[in-house]
Amino acid sequence: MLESYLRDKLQKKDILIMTHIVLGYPSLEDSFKIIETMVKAGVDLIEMQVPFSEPIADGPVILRANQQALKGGATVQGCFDLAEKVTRAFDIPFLIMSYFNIPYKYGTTRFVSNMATRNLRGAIIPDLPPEEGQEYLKVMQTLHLAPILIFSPTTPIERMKYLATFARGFIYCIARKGVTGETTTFSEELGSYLSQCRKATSLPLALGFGIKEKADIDFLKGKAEIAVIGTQTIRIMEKKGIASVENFIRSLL
Amino acid sequence: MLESYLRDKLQKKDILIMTHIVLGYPSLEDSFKIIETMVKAGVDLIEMQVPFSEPIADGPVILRANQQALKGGATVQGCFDLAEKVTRAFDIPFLIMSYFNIPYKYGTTRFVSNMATRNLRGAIIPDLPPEEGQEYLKVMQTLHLAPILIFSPTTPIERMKYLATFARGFIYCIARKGVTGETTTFSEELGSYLSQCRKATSLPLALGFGIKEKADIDFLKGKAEIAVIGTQTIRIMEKKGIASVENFIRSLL
Amino acid sequence: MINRGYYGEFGGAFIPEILFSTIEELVEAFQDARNDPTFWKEYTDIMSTFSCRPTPLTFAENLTKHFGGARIYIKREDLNHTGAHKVNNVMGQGLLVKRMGKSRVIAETGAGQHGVATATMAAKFGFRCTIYMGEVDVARQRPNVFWMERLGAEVIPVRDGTRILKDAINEAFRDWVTNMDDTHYVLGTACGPHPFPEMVSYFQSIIGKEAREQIFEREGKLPARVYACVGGGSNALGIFSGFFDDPVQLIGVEAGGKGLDTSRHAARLALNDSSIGVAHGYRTYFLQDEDGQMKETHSVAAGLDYVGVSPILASLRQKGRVRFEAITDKEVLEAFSLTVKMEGLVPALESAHAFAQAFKELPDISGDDMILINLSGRGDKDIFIVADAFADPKWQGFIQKKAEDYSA
Amino acid sequence: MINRGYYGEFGGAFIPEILFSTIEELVEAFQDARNDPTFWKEYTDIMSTFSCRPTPLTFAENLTKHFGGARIYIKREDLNHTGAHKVNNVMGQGLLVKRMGKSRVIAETGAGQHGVATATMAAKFGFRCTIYMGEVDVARQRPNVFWMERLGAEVIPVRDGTRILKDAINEAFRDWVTNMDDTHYVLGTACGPHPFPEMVSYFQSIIGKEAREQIFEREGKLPARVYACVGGGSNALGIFSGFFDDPVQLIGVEAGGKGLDTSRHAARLALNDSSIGVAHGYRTYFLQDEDGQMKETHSVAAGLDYVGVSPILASLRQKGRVRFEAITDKEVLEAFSLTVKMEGLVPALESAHAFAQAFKELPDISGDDMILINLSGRGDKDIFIVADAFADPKWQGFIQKKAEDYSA
Ligand SMILES: Cc1ncc(COP(=O)(O)O)c(C=O)c1O
Ligand SMILES: Cc1ncc(COP(=O)(O)O)c(C=O)c1O
Repeated sequence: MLESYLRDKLQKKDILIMTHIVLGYPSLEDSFKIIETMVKAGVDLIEMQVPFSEPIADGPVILRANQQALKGGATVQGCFDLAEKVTRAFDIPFLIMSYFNIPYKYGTTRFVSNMATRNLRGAIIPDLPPEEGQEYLKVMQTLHLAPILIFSPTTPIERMKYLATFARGFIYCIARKGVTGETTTFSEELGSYLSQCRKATSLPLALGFGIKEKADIDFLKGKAEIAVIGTQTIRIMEKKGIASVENFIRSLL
Repeated sequence: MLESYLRDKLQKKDILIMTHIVLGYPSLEDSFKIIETMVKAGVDLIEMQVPFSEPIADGPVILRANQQALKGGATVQGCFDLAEKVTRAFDIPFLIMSYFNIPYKYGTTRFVSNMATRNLRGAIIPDLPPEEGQEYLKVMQTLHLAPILIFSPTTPIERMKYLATFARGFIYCIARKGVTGETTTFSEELGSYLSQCRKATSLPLALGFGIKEKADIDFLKGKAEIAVIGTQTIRIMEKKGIASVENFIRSLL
Repeated sequence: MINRGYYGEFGGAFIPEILFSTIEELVEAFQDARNDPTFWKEYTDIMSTFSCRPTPLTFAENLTKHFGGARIYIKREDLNHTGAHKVNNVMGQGLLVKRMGKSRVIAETGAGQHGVATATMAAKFGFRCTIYMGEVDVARQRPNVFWMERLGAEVIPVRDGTRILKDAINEAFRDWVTNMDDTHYVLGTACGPHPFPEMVSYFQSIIGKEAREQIFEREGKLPARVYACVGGGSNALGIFSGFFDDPVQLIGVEAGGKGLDTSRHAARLALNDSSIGVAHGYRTYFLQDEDGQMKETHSVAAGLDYVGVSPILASLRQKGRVRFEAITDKEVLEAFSLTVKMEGLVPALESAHAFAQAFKELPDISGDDMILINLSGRGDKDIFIVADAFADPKWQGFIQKKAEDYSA
Repeated sequence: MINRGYYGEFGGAFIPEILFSTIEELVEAFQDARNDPTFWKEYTDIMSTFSCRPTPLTFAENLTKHFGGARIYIKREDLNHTGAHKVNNVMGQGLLVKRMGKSRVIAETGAGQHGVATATMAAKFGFRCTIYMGEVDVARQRPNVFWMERLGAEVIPVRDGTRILKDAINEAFRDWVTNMDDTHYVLGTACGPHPFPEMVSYFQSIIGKEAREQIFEREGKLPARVYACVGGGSNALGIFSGFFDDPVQLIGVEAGGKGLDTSRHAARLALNDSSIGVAHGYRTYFLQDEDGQMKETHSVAAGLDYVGVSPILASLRQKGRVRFEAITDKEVLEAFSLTVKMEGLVPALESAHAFAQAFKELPDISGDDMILINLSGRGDKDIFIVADAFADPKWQGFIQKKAEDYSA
């Protein structure tokens, strides 16, 4: 199970690194290469976004990556095929990230089964509150996959506790209001938000949205178990090429 | 008095010719020349239009002549000066034609006195029904000038009779509905309209609007005493120059 | 023509003899209608089903706070079908046309509002329709021309004279003296020969009737002052007429154009630049030279740049019952912007003159009082003018892109 | 979120967790308002003083004669302030914003009508305002953009995705998840997460309430059929809701675009080209591919080319209570021209879809019956599109001349 994998890892490391990638951006082949680079650089887990035409919670960088991937011909089937390839090739956990319409249209149960078959370990679906996701949560549980739920700074503690009852693997805590890719201030406020999250769940906490450099990650040590690197990798890759992703990630560790 | 002059003339001629001219078009000097030409050609009386910016009853040809005259700097004073010159130079009756704002703004009484001083014999003011023109009619009478009133094909016989009580000199019968310069059909209908006019007044009848050629004038003989040539002279002049006006008028006689 | 339609020394019917019977027929039809107890009901019925009468009265809360004095109420003629008070007049005349059994209507138009209203009325009543419009106005009010044509009207650009409203009036008269048998001339404002000033004011009086009732119901008292812009005078007379017998100041606001010290304005009653004359069928104050030739006028608002003005207003000025003021183009645009931003109302540039004058006077009016402004029409039609006044680069880019597409 | 806003299998609230409290606050504010007996009165008061509610019901006498059958009545939402039914929704939401104590509003807009309405409401209530609008729509609806800016709103062209309405919705959500503390998202139609479909329909139900009463008063019976165009579904739900419990056929008319056999349309409920999906916060029929990616849509009417549709309508289709049809661009322009010429009404191209479908069905409807068409907005805003559709050379000349002036 995902949570025990993370706990194991955390025996050896202060904080784990989860990176994010949009499948098919710039192309499915490149996605494989980027993942390879990331694994080599030492990331602990990777969330792979299946591109969607309406990525409501993503900022401009990831939004455009979604669009480019779709323009380039990325399909759900293509993403599954790639997922299968990477889970075979690399020995870290991979998660799917997507908006609900992708599994819904595919057939939620069929989608989740497919994830299981391909050895994916969990999924993040930012527009699916548990109230709407009963079928999804049920199959995820049956197939021992981790539904990663989200806490935000506006989530009341009662709701955090409620969400935690459905969550498996870890909790994805978003660092601030807004969408992906904007600047986050790593301040005391963030610290107290995380300790609030801690009170609501015994699962490991991942913090995402706006992590850019080592200092950010150092700040998080002791406050969260996982640092999520999203937009920044895409920016680096766009500016300096796929190869440079490795150095960037190493610089964070 | 105008009427007796006309009656005299009519002893010798079947029908008299009245021509029309816009003072100041193309220039006051040219106006003098045109009048000279007309007199030489044998016209019996001339109506001289003092240009106005809003010539509501005139068609496009005379309308533009009004505008050009004003653009060329024609003023009421300039028109009076020219009028004085022509009444001195030529021995036929001259009338003023204008819209009411011209005398009104000048001062109706003062305007009429000025006409008298300059030996003008009457005036045609197409937008001044007798109901509105009491002051004007009174001074005209006092100074023995002829207010020329207008009959139209839509004027009921009672109204013709009413108008005739104010008219002096002759009655200006307009040939048809519409404005100056359009085509008139010289038909039986026109004949019966004129005999209707005849029943309403003992004054000589002038017929205007649309007379273009000798045939029109021949048609009018015995039905009206005066044929009014308006737009057609301006057209001829514009096409072939001032000198050609003489030939045109001679062709009508 | 027993009653020749005089208001003091102003008014009358200075018409070519050929129109005598036509005008008499109209006078009669109007009198008959007026005396017919069902007619006003027929009129208000069509105005409340085809247009949205009674038009609302809006309290301008933000402007009131902004100026910190008298409460500002706005009569919403902009909500009328076709976007201005003009429809009140044309629908009334349309009913008369039906009574007279005529089948064609003609009209002059300046801003294009009256043209659109007439074309609309003609479509509704099934009349043929020709609209005369000065070439200058055609150029600056093309959207209105476009809609008139879609409504089935023939729009004839008038290329003579100064090529604006007054020339369109002349041209309409020329059509009328030709086609009066089947044609009615739908004059657009309270000007022209009798019975037009009286008749147009009669139909527009619906504004004042409603406004007086509405404001009294809302506030239990009457406004201290009522403001309306004055082109020909119809919207002003419409709203003022509700308050003639009341202790209410009435203020007519004319176009000050480029400035009152220039000749580029259209202030006939607010200044002494005009004089009494006779044109377009009636006697009133005109902007004319010493010879009686009409002058060129100017206003950023195409509907206000007429050389004459309603004889009824001329008389009301003489009696001291209505005060007249003038507002410059520049002041108008400021008042326009303020009104749009603060109240979410987009006044026609014509109407914005009334707002500008009211804003000027507010400091002198007691905070216990109310004022009423007539919002005679909406400003959508003025987009090309407003965009130019604000030199909006995005608008210009849009137009240039469109032009390129058309050239391709 | 006890009641999650489901209509059959459609609706729900598929929102990022960060909006949970915001949506809850909105649900509560809406429920409170709805249960407050003074609220509906406050709402109708502002609608009858700021806009002109009740909007009239017009009998289309000429069209009725032309088709020679059922009597045609038209509900005149075009006479609303800002020119469409959109104002009903925004003023209602504006009152809720005041209740919630927020100071900023955002909105998406397609045709620009909802953007203008929201900017107007913001000006009236003193809120800051940002409008998201697809770049394609900015280009084709520039006049509306111009007015939004004059009204003080910031208009942000959305350059991502297909650059039309749906992308503007996404962008508005992105703003909202950032600024929800002081910001309310004024969704423009009966779509999106709960409580928007219910709330927007609630405010728009004023159309149907009035229309039912008016037509009954006029004719003593109810219409046989009611027609409304369907973009997101708000005007349709607004008028339909007045007749849900009556034996009245309800017909929603979608955009058939370039033709139903092409992919260039926006018919989600009239055809089988759509399938159920989840996006923009709710579950409904979307025009999407097998992977669930949203397709490009097309309509000559910018307000109808949305990929989704109200979950309430999706459910009403399933229940068989509302029938859906689609009208092509070409058919729309014909119906538009006919309506303008015969009735003097200028429908928005959106609304003209409803007219076109009604005209098609009239031969099948008994002459003893009546039909009711919702004229959701006026067509002035569509001048650039209509002029192009008719390839009007004078309009093109005018634009080219303007462009030259700008280049000089
Ligand atoms: C909106 C509007 N207001 C006012 C006027 C001025 O006319 P009047 O003075 O007759 O009301 C016009 C004329 O076109 C107009 O369009
Ligand atoms: C005039 C008009 N009608 C209809 C619509 C479609 O929206 P809805 O289906 O929500 O009424 C729009 C949208 O912009 C519109 O502007």
